[in-house]
Amino acid sequence: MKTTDSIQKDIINNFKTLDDDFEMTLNYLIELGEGLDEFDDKDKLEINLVKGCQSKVWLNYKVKNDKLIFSGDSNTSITKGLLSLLIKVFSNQLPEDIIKTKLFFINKTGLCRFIGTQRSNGLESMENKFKIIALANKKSNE
Amino acid sequence: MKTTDSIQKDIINNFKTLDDDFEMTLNYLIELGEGLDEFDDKDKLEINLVKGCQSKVWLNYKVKNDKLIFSGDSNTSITKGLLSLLIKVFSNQLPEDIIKTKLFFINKTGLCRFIGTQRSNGLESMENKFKIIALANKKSNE
Amino acid sequence: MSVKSFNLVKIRDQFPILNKKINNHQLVYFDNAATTQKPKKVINAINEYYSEYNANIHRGIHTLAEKATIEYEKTRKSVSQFINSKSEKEIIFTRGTTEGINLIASSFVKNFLKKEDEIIISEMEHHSNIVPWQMICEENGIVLKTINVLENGEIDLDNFKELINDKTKFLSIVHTSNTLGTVNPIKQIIEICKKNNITTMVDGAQASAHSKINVQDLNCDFFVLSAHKMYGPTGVGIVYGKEEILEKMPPYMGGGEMIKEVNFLKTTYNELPYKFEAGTPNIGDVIGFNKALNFISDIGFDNISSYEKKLKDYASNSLNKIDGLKIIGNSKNKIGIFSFTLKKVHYYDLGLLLDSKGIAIRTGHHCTQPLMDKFNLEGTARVSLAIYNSKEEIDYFVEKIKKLIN
Amino acid sequence: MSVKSFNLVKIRDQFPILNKKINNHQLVYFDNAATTQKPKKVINAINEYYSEYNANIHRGIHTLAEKATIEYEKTRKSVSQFINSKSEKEIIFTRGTTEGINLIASSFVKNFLKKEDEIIISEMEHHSNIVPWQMICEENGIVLKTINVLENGEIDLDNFKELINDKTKFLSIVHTSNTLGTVNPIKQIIEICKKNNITTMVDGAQASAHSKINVQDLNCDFFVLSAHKMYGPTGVGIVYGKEEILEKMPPYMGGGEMIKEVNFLKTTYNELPYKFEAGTPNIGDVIGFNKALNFISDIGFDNISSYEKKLKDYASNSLNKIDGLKIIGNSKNKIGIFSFTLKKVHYYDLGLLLDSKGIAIRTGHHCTQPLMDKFNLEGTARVSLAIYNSKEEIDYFVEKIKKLIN
Ligand SMILES: Cc1ncc(COP(=O)(O)O)c(C=O)c1O
Ligand SMILES: Cc1ncc(COP(=O)(O)O)c(C=O)c1O
Repeated sequence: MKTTDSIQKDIINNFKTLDDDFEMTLNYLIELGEGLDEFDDKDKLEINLVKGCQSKVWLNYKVKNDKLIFSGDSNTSITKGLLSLLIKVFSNQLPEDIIKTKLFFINKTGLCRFIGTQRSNGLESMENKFKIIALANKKSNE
Repeated sequence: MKTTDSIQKDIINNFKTLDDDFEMTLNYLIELGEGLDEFDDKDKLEINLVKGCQSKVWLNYKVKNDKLIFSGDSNTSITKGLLSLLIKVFSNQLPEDIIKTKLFFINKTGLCRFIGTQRSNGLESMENKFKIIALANKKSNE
Repeated sequence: MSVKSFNLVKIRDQFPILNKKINNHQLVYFDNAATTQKPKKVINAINEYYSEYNANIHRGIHTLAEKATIEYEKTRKSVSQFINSKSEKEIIFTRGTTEGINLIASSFVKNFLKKEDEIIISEMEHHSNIVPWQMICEENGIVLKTINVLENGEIDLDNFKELINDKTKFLSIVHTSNTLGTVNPIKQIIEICKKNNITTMVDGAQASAHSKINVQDLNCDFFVLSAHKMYGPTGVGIVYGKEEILEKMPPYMGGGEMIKEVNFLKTTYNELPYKFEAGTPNIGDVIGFNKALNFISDIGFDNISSYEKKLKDYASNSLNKIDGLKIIGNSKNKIGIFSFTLKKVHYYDLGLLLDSKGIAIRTGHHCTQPLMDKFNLEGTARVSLAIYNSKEEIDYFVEKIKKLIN
Repeated sequence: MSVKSFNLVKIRDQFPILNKKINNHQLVYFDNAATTQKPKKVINAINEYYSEYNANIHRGIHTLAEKATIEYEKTRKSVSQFINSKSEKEIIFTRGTTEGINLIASSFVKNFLKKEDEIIISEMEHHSNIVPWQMICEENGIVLKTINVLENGEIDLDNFKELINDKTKFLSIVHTSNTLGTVNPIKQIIEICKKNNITTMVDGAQASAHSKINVQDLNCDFFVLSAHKMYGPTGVGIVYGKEEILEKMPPYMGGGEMIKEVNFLKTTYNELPYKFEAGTPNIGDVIGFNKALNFISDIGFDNISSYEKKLKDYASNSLNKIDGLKIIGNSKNKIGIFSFTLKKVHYYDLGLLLDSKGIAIRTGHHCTQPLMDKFNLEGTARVSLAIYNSKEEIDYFVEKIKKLIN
């Protein structure tokens, strides 16, 4: 299994081909979002919700061989694309690896543009949600 | 005796020769102030005082053949010059003529510059003082 | 029609930003309700102030201070003429509409209303015309009531009349809604208030650039506006208040400028309007604002109303033809502000996708959350037009939306 | 000395106004305590904002709004670094020092002090640091006390200590006096306050352009300043407050921006610093202010202090040689602000006469009437220096005064 850092590096490389073009980046994000596994509407619960400024994100998970498998959805296509990238980074990783991970791909892909400035920083809330889930599933004796 | 209007016109003509030169105007004003008759320090009473923004003006008067003869002083030389012009216009006039007079020479001599903007409008207070004195000395049966 | 002629090309030429490319497309700026763009003469006036006669005002006697004071006060005079106030003393400079409303809440309502008195606002208010009243009401035991908004986005006048009772002392209402575009029947509302001895405040933030405001004719007690929504700079607003009311109000803030004499035993306050202008004001932008008023007056409200109405009707027709597009706010009397939802596309996606084509619209709740709640929405996309917008821009916008949903 | 070099010609070149002729003479601008002049980069930044990316901030998602928000928030970051605050959340934008003091009076003092508590200020305060306290004290039965100023223009520290008692809860003091030039021993004063559980506010209006401010080192609870006295635009100021104190303070104004959710039943407020920034801020000028901070940082406070000290000493020597000239304020620790009287010439005449030679000084009470009363004066003439002033200008000024009195 790849580390979260190497997955991030892959993402950065993929985005390089977009040449910082705003429109292509958007369309690519939307495609990525469409590639996410179907999210069950009955899991769209308050406890799974992350509220951004203008969009909603639901995040759910299951545990498999001590690793966390995330699934998610959003009511906006672009945020869903962003979410899919976070799921790509964090899914199938051990809780302790998730907690340790520093997200660096956002700043290196021009994606900060879609996360918005300080005010609408839904990304931080999303990242926190992943890490809180990881914390809750960390082996307690560690 | 000249009318207040014709005195004002004389003043305007005198100032024309200064060509709107700031410094010459200032010096001329100061000279004019110096030409005022000595004002008795014991007449520097609260009731004779007009308070401007940064300067003080005292105004006194006597009545002679129904006409008002003004005398005045200021703690600043430039305001004293302005005062001397007002005295020139209003002195030796009948109260009713003073009340009727509209001051137009100020705007036509560039002197507004020395009276200051809205805030420090000491001129209005000075003019009012002259007119209040005139009102108080108007024949009551008129 | 006015004798002045209307020339869109000449108007657009005055706005440097309209030549900008955004994401490789010509900018189409449809976010005018948030803030309008600025004509060159406004930008130049600010530039000139700082390059040629910057100085602190009102107390200085040197030439720069004199010039700056004169120019600053000229704006006050222009505003007074622009909204037809009786006197320049009735014009107070603020940072914007929001500060203006807070000034009135804090200096008028707090001092002249008492416990259990009632204030009326409407469901369509901007947060800036809600929260100050909530704060002052909570602090002083005053009751806040809200007029219903009808399904078509108009104010419910019957409901308004029902709300009035002996305790109603103050009404604050938006002239033109920033979300719905609705132009409220302000004059009628104020007349009803006057009959019931209710003091009135009009939030003119969205109205002042689009129609002639005449405060004496409206007979409102207070009127507030923001320069930045009128082709002027950010950081400047106006409170208009009737002189006799402003006279009896205590100052809002304390500081330089607003005093006559300061003494540790007894401080006396300055006369109007300075009593309400504590501290060094935003001199440069106030001076710039004068040019924005000139810009509007040069075109003339006859021309503005007639052109903007045509543009609004055109946009309305075009939008209504789009499949699955629903306009929120269909008052007969409205300006070119269109909040809408699309069946297939979330407003947030729409905003970003249009941005990639150079089109700037606003998305979200537009600072009117209670109104969104009313219509059971989390937000909308909003197109808001101004004098420099064109039919071609609307066509381009509609074309892009159609592509997106197909 | 700093590694950065100091070049007066290059500095002066950045200020377009310094080339102006005033009444046929080269402008000599000695009214810097009222407001400083602005370097080209500040003027250009404002121009660029309005010409290239003007938009309302924080809620827009289109490119212009994004760019404007980023630039606006960059200024907050720069201010935070400039005064060394722990966090950017501690930086609140206001219109200026005056609004900042009113914010603190209204949001902190009003809510956390109670009847009979005491506030200490000093006799050398600017009206903006007197009147807000008078107003809040009168409204809430709080007692206002004032520290004596000594004959040489220094604060009377013994008197200060005597004023402190169990009821003393708040102190507000000027860092550097706008009339006397005195730099107060702020750190020492705050230390004494901390020992007595007194919350502290520093009026940094005159200090911030002339010496490095380090709020963590000072350990003050609040610090306020104005951009326009720091080579920045008018209409912008800062309140610094310790995060834990700002957190517990209620909002100052209500409106857009400062809310999280608005509801007619319950409105929740936004987090810091937005809780205190209601309504559309002065976006253009906040962005311009960043360049003023850059301007100062590029020169560096080492260079500034050392050059300004030389200039001040030179001016002090020159002035002291003038017959009948008396300087008010002779603290050992002072900056280049000289209030003075002349035996033979009234300050008002002096101001106008110097203006006729192109020299801009300020005359009057400088918004410190209680201080004037203390020294039995109605006003003074005041020369206040900034980084772009020169010895040659001082020579010219002294020459003109000498001519006048002879
Ligand atoms: C109707 C209305 N009222 C008030 C405001 C607040 O104006 P400002 O942010 O300029 O203070 C706005 C601005 O969005 C508005 O549209
Ligand atoms: C010491 C001091 N405090 C406060 C102020 C008020 O600042 P502003 O007018 O920018 O609000 C000034 C400005 O003159 C000042 O010098």
